[in-house]
Amino acid sequence: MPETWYDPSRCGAPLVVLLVFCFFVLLFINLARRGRKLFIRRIAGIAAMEEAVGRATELGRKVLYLPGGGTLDDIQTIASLAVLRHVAGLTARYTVDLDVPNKDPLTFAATRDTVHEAYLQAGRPELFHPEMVHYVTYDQFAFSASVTGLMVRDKPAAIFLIGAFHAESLLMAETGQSVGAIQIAGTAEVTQLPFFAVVCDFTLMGEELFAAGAYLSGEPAMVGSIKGQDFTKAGLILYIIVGILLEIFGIHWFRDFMTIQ
Amino acid sequence: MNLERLVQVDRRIVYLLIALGTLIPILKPIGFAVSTTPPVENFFAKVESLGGDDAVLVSFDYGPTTAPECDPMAEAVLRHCFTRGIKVVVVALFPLGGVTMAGEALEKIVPQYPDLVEGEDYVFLGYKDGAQATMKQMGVAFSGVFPSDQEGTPLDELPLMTQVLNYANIALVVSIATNVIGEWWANLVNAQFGTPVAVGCTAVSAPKYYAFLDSGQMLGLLGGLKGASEYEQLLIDRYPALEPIYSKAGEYNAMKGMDAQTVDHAIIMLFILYGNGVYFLIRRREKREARLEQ
Amino acid sequence: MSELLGVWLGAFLTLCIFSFLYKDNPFFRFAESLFAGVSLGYYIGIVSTNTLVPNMIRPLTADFSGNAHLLIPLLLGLNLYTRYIPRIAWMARLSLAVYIAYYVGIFMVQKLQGEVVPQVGKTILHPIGGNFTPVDNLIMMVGVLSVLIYFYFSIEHKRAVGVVSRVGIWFLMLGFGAAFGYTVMGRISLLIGRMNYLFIDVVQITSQYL
Amino acid sequence: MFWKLRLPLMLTFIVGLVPIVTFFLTERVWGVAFVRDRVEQYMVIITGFALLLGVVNVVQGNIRKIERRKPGWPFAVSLLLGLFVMGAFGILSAARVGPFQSILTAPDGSDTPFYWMTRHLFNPLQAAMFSLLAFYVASAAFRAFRVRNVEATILLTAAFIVMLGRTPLGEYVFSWLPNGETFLPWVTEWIMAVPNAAAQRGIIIGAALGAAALSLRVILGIERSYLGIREK
Repeated sequence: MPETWYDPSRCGAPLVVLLVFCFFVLLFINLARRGRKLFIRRIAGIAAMEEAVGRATELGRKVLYLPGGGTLDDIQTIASLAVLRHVAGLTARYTVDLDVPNKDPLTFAATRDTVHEAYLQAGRPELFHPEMVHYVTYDQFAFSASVTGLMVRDKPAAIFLIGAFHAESLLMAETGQSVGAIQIAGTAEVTQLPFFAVVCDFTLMGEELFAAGAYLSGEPAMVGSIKGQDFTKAGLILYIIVGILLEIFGIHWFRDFMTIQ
Repeated sequence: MNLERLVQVDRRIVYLLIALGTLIPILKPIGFAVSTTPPVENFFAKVESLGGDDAVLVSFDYGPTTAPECDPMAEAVLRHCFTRGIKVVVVALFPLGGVTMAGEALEKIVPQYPDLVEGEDYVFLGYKDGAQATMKQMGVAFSGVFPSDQEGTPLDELPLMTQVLNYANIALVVSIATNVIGEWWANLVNAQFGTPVAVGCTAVSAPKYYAFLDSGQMLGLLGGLKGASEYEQLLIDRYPALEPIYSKAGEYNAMKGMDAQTVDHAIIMLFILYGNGVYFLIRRREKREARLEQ
Repeated sequence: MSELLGVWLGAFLTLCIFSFLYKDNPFFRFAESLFAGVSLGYYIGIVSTNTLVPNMIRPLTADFSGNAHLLIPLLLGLNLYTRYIPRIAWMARLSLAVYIAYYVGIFMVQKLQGEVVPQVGKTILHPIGGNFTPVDNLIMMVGVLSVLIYFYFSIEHKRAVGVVSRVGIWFLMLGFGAAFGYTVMGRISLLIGRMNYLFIDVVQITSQYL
Repeated sequence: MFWKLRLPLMLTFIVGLVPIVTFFLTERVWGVAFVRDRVEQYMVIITGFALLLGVVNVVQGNIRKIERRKPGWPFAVSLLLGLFVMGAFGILSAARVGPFQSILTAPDGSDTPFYWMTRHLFNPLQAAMFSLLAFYVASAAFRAFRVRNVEATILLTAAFIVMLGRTPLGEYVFSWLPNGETFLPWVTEWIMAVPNAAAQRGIIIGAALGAAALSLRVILGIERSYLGIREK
């Protein structure tokens, strides 16, 4: 049995960061709901999404949306669902065909509901058909084989690779490039970002992926949460700078507080 | 001349060159000179300092997916030990095929040393789940984790294992690892039991392992094919009798793999240079045309 | 004999996959569809052997009352299938909600404790010092801070912020380029492995049977 | 409205708070041990059930393809064949029927049918697909690494140095300098350990904050795309 009812190694810096973070996020959500205008700069990859769907309409080819190779317990997959909702809304409005192959079965359940709802909300429920969202297989490379096969046969005009990707990232992105699709990628996997950045037309990197859904929704509460996150980041930047200055004078408090034993 | 056409090389030409650049060096070795680096030299020197009274624990902590990088390391270390008459205890802690890798390596190396007696000169204890817990238990007694060897012979019937009871009787732990298991040997076994640890790992995970090398928790490191080829080179230089094994056709080793790596890297870099050369010409022509229009 | 057959089967399928590099063709399509089917079957085997049987079925059949709490995941799991019954299809959402909420909660604290705190702590260094050159720490700080500012959403990338975020992009590009170059070696090793399989292993195993 | 909207959102809020609160507590507090030992196990079982959702969809989709003789329908046959044979072997192995004693080797060391299929079909296909990356990494590098602007040049230069520094070629290039053989490998390690690590750290801190913000939105019920729930 541990000695205390709380875990001392976790109640230091992690708890403080959590509380500060929650404070800022809740504060700005509140401000936004009360009608305060909050500025968020334009993010290139997000702005390009409509353009990509528009191009698919012109060419009369489909839009392929890959919610990543992660499972539903990966937060990147949840971020991807928020983006999918927007993309499905666009394909409904532009009446262009959408295809969403899935690797994780739980994600499959969620993507189907998400797409269906987006079509309902866009007022085009008749355009939704369940085969748009289908399951392939749970294996990373079998999934890549099927998806790359799909790409060369269907030649989609726009490909979205949004979510958690692993080694398969380049297999898909390079094949997508070879069929001439506009590719918009988004992931927080640091090891795969280089491949997306090199091959795809636009890449939402790390934080941008998580903010994308909120940004696209335009809902005040969502935008407020991005603002709160930004303020926490500003606080951390300040913390680092002060910490470094103190280091120069041989004072290690700031560093030690953020060092987990 | 149409420069744009020159830069749009069919990607299948790139593919073909890469395929040939990989295949030809494996079948017909080129033999680029290999220069050795301190992490590998220290590893080699440690094994070189051991002899017939010492026992080395070789742990197979990788699976088939990284075999091209890891197999040569395991084989070179086993050859080195057997050549010097060092006793070897083989275990596998990697769940996805570690035991297969160990079995195949022994099947390949042991026949090259006809005097070896299983149970006296080497033992193969097999695979055990739960890497960290297993490592700790082996520090108490091997028999606690592995009551018998891979073939089911109880440990007390194996002469070698009556002398090697736990890490106290092990002169060196060698882990050939694909991910975190190699780290645990360093920060758990070396830290808690003081047993010297040397690791061979894939190129992708090498940067992570350098930290353990710096902190002294590992005495040596083989990073990817390059590290493996260095070890092979040191082995051949010290024991020229092994040279025929390494130059034999139809057998894979790290030096051949490294030849393929070097050729493929060169192909990619030449393509990059070529692409940029043509791109530069296009840019120059565009600038000239722009000037003429003014 | 089954080994010989197996190795040749594996070699044939490998070539089917490689044929995709030339162009899409029926051989690749065959391998691809077989792969999709077999892999799904593989996970049926893995999930039932490693998860459902040992974690649920065996405990429940061996000692039902002692393991009755396992009915919770059993019901949540079965509840996923209510989606096929239109009248109560909404119930499936409850299982998804529980599943996602639990992991989202875990993520929130793990990200802050496991990533933000230690990474910030490691960045607070004396500017002079490093393992390679005396300015490593300084470069590290400039890199981390400029990348953080590049991702800052509340300010346009103009003037001073524009300059700093430009430096951030340079760091990102340097990192991406290096990581790309670094990975090449590992990827070529995979191809070496396949070439070995096709041209060395297959030949050796075949010759054992001749 | 309550059943379809409020209830899932309330559940999300309550369940989402559980791991956050228990994270800071020890097993002395009632319920913490239960959460740590059991809930994770429950989640794994739920994913186990979910696989069948996918299987049902694949079977339906492919049978439809065969019935309607859609283009490429023979490949749907090979897919289903692979799925049924391997899936049946898998279920029989879980139940330990006859020769299907395990998903690995039988007690005598020979392959069980499931393992034979794994070794000779599944593994070679996986490895072949994975190794295609060697080709793609080359073609992507050739096409994308151009000196277009400052950013692209930095990208290219870093990649080029690292590629050179990882092979014996890198040692030859500077071998005319004293200790020149180690120069490029040293530069490579430096790029990986300093600027690359700095970039990664920046991305990680930012992404972690972004992920935490998204988590909070989900717990508060602001973000609900994943449930396919219409906004009010």
